[in-house]
Amino acid sequence: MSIPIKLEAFEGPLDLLLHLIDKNKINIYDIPIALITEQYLDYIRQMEAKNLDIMSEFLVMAATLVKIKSRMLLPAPENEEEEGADPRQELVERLLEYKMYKYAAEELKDKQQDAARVVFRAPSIPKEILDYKEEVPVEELLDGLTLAKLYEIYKSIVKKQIEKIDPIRSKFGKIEKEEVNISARFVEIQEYGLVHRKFSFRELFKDQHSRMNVIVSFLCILELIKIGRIKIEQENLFDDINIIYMADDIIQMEEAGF
Amino acid sequence: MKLEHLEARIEAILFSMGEAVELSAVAAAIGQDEDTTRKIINNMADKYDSEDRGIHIIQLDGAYQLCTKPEMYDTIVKITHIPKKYVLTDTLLETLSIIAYKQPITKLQIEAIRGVKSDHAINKLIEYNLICELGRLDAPGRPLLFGTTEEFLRCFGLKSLDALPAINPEKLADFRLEAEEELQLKLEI
Amino acid sequence: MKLEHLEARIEAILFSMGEAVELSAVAAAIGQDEDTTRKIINNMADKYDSEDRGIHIIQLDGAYQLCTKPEMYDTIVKITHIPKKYVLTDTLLETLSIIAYKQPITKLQIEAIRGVKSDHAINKLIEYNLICELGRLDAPGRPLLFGTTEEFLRCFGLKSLDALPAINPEKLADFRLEAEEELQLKLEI
Repeated sequence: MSIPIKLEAFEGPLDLLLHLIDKNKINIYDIPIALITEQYLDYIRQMEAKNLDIMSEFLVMAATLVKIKSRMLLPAPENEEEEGADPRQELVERLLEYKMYKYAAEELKDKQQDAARVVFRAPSIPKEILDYKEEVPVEELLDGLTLAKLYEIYKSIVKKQIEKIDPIRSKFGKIEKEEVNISARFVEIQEYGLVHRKFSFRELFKDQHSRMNVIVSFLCILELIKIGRIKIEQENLFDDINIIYMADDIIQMEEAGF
Repeated sequence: MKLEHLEARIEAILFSMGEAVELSAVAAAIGQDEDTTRKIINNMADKYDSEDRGIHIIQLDGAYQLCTKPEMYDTIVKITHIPKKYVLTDTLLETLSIIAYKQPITKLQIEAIRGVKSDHAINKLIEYNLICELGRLDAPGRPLLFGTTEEFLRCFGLKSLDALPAINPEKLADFRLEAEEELQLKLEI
Repeated sequence: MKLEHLEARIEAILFSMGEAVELSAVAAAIGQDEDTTRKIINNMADKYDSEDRGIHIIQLDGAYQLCTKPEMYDTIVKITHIPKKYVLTDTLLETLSIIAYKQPITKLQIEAIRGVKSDHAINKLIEYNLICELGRLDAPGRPLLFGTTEEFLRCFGLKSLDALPAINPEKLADFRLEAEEELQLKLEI
């Protein structure tokens, strides 16, 4: 079956549920969960999943309905002592509360329409009277406040602050953002090459081995190969890759067109 | 001081202030105690009710304000353009009614009742000066507490929060009846 | 239409317009000719002269305006200058106590302790002359440092900040240790 009303017309999942209950002319206390769930899911299917936030709220309600439905299908434990553990109870409570405020909102709407028919006027106090500014009497402000009291307040804040510290997360190390400068690295590698002429790829990371640095260095090497300033060789599979620097000078990244 | 003079002063005060004035402020300005002042204002209110007056005194949570009588609306519209009061959408009204009846209340509590995120509605209501922050709840995260403003009372023609429309007692009775019937049914099973 | 109703309408018009309203505009709004309208307004003006009224109608170049009577001036001055009762809110007290015991302190440090933005509280405390700026911290952004004022000390009868009750002595010892270690580190470098 289809429901010929646009979904945006509903304030939320509870609103839709109320509409379905109303439409089926059923007692809120006796919701036929199976029927309502079906209609509800039908509705969600028609929904254009444009807004995930809104969609998820409706889905949570659908999941709740399905959960209640499945709980009602299960045989009740035989030795159940507390009677009336109706799985619908919580939902009914929520619906009733929501219905109450929806109803109050309608009442307020009428009130507002009536109240909108009166006109107020802006203040007309002469400027010179308004401009007069009174000094704030500090004594009065601190009236009744003692240092002991102020100290109590301070202590309670400090205590709250200590309690607020997450015992697990506070032990995590700091996450630092690292800055890798490609153009600087481009020049650095050449400088190293000019001095050492032949060196292994590994050597480049003697003291810097962050992932970002390796990636940037690797990119620089590729570029230097491409423009013919270095060549590489590897004698056996899995051996170190050796880099041979062939140029006699250093060029900047911009000159290399990198 | 003659009673008439005191009345004149109060009229001048309410007229020039424009906004709602606390009883205590009026009392201090006319040099009378609050009880006397309240009586004088009530007496004035009766006079304003006379049919040759177009304005009257309204009461807002213990403060007083002058405004035109509702039946003057059509006349005033003829001479001036009355700025259209914002129309509150159903979303805003729903959120506002929850705040009005349950204040002070946190955003999370509002959302629990409505079943949907309510940031936008709350921000709009604050923008319209219908609700305001009332402080913070002493709970983890120290969430903000919201409540209604004087402007709310004015916009909805309420003297105080006690004047909020009672949630229809008949409806509530119906609900209860239904619930009882339901219970009976259960017992029969 | 009864005369009283017309008077009520004119009062509502003058009240809501605030400024002076042309006779012709008033006449049109109440659906009467100008002569009749003028007569009604003159009649109203007499009523406003009664001593229980604080406002009256003034005539300006064929236009009419409602305003307070001149003798009400003193009353209006009084209502706007009623000494307010100044009290420190919990937020202000909390912020003040942190500043008193941890001064000199930056806004960021205060906010770190309180867990919420504190601009408003700090500004209010400055306005009340309870705290003041003590200079800037030699750190990135050179944030302002806040401390209590002499006025604050005077009010509590304190000779100097040394007289502030000690923060938990153990904690203080810890702080001192940390500070010393830091100094050592600096010297080693």
